[in-house]
Amino acid sequence: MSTTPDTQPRITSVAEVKAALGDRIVDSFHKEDLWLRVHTDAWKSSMRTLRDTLGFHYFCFLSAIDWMPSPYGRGEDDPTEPAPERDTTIRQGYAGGETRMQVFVRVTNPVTHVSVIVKVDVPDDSLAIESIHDVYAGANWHERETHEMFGIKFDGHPDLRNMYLPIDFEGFPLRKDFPLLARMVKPWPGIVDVEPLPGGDDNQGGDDQ
Amino acid sequence: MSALLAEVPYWGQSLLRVLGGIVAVLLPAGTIVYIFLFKMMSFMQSRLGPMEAGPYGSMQLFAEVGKWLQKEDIVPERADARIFKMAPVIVLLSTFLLVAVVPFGPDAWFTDFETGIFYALAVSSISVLGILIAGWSSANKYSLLGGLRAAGQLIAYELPMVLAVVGVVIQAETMNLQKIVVAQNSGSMFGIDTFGHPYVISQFIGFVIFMIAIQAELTQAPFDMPIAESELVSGYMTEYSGFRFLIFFIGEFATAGVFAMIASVLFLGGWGVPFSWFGWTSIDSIDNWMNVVGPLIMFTKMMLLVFIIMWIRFSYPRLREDQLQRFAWKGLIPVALLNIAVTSILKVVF
Amino acid sequence: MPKVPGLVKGLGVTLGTLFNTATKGSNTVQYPHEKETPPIRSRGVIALHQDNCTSCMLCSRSCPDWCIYIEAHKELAPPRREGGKPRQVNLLDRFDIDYALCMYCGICVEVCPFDALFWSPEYEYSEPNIADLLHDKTKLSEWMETVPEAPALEAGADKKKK
Amino acid sequence: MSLTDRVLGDRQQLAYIASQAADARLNVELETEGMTLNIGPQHPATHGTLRIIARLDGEQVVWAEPACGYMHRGYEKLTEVRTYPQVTTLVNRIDWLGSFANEVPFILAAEKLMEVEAPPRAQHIRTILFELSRIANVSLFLGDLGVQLGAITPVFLAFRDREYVLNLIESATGGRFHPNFDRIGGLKDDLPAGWIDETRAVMKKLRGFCDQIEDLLFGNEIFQSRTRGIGVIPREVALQYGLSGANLRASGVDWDLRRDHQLPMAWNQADWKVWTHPDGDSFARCWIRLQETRESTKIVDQLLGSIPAGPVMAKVPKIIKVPEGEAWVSTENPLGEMGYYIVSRGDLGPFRVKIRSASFNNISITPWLLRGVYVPDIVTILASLYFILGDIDR
Repeated sequence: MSTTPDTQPRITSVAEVKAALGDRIVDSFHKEDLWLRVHTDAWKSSMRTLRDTLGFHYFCFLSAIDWMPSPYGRGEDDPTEPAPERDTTIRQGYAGGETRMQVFVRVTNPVTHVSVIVKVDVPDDSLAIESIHDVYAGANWHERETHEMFGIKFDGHPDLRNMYLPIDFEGFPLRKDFPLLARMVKPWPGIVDVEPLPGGDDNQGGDDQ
Repeated sequence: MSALLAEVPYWGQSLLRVLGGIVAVLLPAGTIVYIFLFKMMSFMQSRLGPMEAGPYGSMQLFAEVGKWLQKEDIVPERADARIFKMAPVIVLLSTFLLVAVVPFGPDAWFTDFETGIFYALAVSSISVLGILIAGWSSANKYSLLGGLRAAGQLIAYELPMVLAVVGVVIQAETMNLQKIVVAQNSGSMFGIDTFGHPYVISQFIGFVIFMIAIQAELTQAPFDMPIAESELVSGYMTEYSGFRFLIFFIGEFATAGVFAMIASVLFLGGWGVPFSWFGWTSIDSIDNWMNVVGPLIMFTKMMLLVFIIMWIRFSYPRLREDQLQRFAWKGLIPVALLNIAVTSILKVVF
Repeated sequence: MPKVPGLVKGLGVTLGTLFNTATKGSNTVQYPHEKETPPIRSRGVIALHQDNCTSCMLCSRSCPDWCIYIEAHKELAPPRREGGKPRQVNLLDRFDIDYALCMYCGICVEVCPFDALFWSPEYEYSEPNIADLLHDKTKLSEWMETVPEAPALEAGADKKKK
Repeated sequence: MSLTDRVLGDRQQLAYIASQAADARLNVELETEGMTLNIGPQHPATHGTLRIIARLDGEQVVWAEPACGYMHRGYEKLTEVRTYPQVTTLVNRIDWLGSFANEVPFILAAEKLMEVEAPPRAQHIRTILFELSRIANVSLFLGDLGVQLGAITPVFLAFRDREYVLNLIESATGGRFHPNFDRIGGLKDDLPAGWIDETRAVMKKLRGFCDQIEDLLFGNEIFQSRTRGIGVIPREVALQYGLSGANLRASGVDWDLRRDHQLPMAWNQADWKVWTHPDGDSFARCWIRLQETRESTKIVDQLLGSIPAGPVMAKVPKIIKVPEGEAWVSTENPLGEMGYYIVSRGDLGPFRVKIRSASFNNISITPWLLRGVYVPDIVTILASLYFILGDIDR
């Protein structure tokens, strides 16, 4: 049996992480995992502290969230009807937030297996934050991907070329207001398509199933 | 063959020789492809191989040839068209030139060069030219890399091959392939002449070096980095299609056959059986039926050697370019030189 | 025992396989001549039991690929009990599955509340023309013949499950 | 960094500088220039459509840059328009060789948000199927490795024995490659009768296969000379790039999420070993995978004997709405750490899913790793890093 319980260090380290980052943390949330939100200005320095002081050497991923709900829903609207009103108020998740876009990253301490998810607000006007590719080398590609998918700029990143999409692609596919064409080109076959009885008799008769 | 064909006019002799040469090249090539490439490889990989064309897929090769002949002969736009088209022919040509000196029986031979083995080693390097031309003229980076690798490799392995042969030549005291065969079959080991004296025993190191060098000359795994389908996508052959690819393909296996023949002549006693079995004393006293049985014996020995070549090919991964060169220059060549030295000393002593 | 060089061992493996194939036969199946039977649960093709379908659209809605097309009209059917009111039933006009789009997830079969859709392990229905992969209700009903019984479950399984 | 790491790092640095200098010198003297070699998108070594742009000086790589995206399917966007049950069938196709393993972390993350847990029997069967898909995936790697290095036979042996595993997966789930068998709260169905005995027999065959591959490939001196010391990734670099799975363990990091995470799965009920290797080279990576395949067969064997009786489905509503919240679950997939970050808004479908696939991180190290190596080593390194294109591009 080679199981090492890891619940223990997870809990003890929360205080440690918070202490090390100090007032760079705006908000935090703890439920099995630890979510932190740091100041945009302190983004890179917090990551550096996490790596150097707290030993979070393992870079798991970096990505972003667009907190604005999609105006298109799941693309299941009847094209003949007017589009339904959808609530598009921005509501952030764990550890709060102030902007529509948030970048989040997950790093792990490979010795204690403690992980944190660090979120940072991306200013709505500039849509740019510092690049952390020189803190975590693996962030290089993740930032490229995030740039391509969300249009978030990473200052100091050496090479923000597109990874997936053609060079001349317009738009940022993972933003919620980017329509998913596959769901636009044809109507949803699930729209009820049962012709009523010629007489318009709508009572359900003996249909006892 | 000269004795058999004494009454045939010269043009007839030449025609028969050409036909014989084609048979001697294509028949082993076809057999090797079917038995080893189609069937043995499949069986080693726990599958059956081609089964549809003919009984047990025996006509598969004809189907393949038909397919290749139908295909378009594509020449890349930026290729050097004339020499691009020439390259496969040069490769196959060297095989045909090579088979010319191989003896198949006491009288069944095409030409009887006094310096047969010297000639064979010389013409075998013509194929390098063909491969280099193919790699260069394809105007493809993979082909170029493949061609250059092939050139480096073939030249590097020519040397150990030559040096391995030198040992045989010293022992047989001749460069004539026919006489080498006779010397092996009429010789004796430690006074026992039941087995003749195949040089595979006294020249075992030479034999191993020769087989390794053949493996490399044929660019078979583990020496197949000029072709290297998983990195160079068939190297110098990448741009070839249709019947030009077919020629390369035939050339590959025909050369395997011919090299195996030469190896069996040099080390396994060629077409012969130990002369003591039938009480023959010299090449002139051999019965005429050996001209029919001899080629069959030769063919069997060739198949045995090709089996080893192919077995290794299907089992081993490939070496890297620099490892291969290091192996040739630092491993094979010193050993071959040492082998020559020891052989010549022993030759003088005994 | 001295260590056998890896090069020799490798040759042994290939030669061993050669003999195994020659004596015990190969692991390949000569497909058009002999066929393997796919497992019972194999998701080959979806069969439609038309009588059970009430065109409730559940399958069509839960299809991630939007590849099920259903059209129906309402009709009056004779009452189930003597003297009852005539029933109003949905009659299928169209039930198409586009196998060019389908990704064989089986969600439609699972959500169907009336047991109208079944998996059949049949797999030989490739078409030279992609449009022919749109199977209509007649074709889907024909697959019903090939639907096998559900397999027995392994020991310890909860018997209550259907 | 330890001493050896620094030496190897220097070796690469020197090779890089040397190649740069050679390039410059040649440019001046012979007016030649280096060559840019496009490896891929269609190339046998990339098993998929990865393109590597390599700048060569002779046969030495001056720099190399992978260009991916030829298989980008936009799964993160697609999940946003799908319901939770529909997502599982989608994520099957991320790493298509070990597809069942892709479903598990997603389902676990959704279960975490819903605060349900699969019954023990379902957990056991999940773990068994998870390990079977690991075997199916890695056994193909072991064969494919041979092809990349020029040995043609191993891949056929791998296909032969993987077939048994795929048959098992198919007879249990109905899908060979895309099982879609995992459900929030358990499994779609129980195992068919006779499956356990069949699995035991297959596991025995698989162990035989591992021995065969070890004899045919790993013990081969040529193979060793091709892989040892090639593409060395020091521990620190591996962590920084977020390498995971066998690639990370080959660099000496004792890290296996099956052991280190407390997940509602049955791994901790079996006795098995996490293999690590100190070398960090291509051979280490391949060797770790071979050992892991053996460990997996052991895990399966042990778990087969201890499947508890009971239902395979917890009580979950018929229409699944996942409560609002965020959850991250990752598991040790055949390729490495695969995780899903699910943001839910209490809807039928997820609000945002971040798919952290192992290959994306694993391949992001290549620009660093390929500097100064030779062309044949590109193939070795790519093969030993083991990526699946669907897993890079998602």
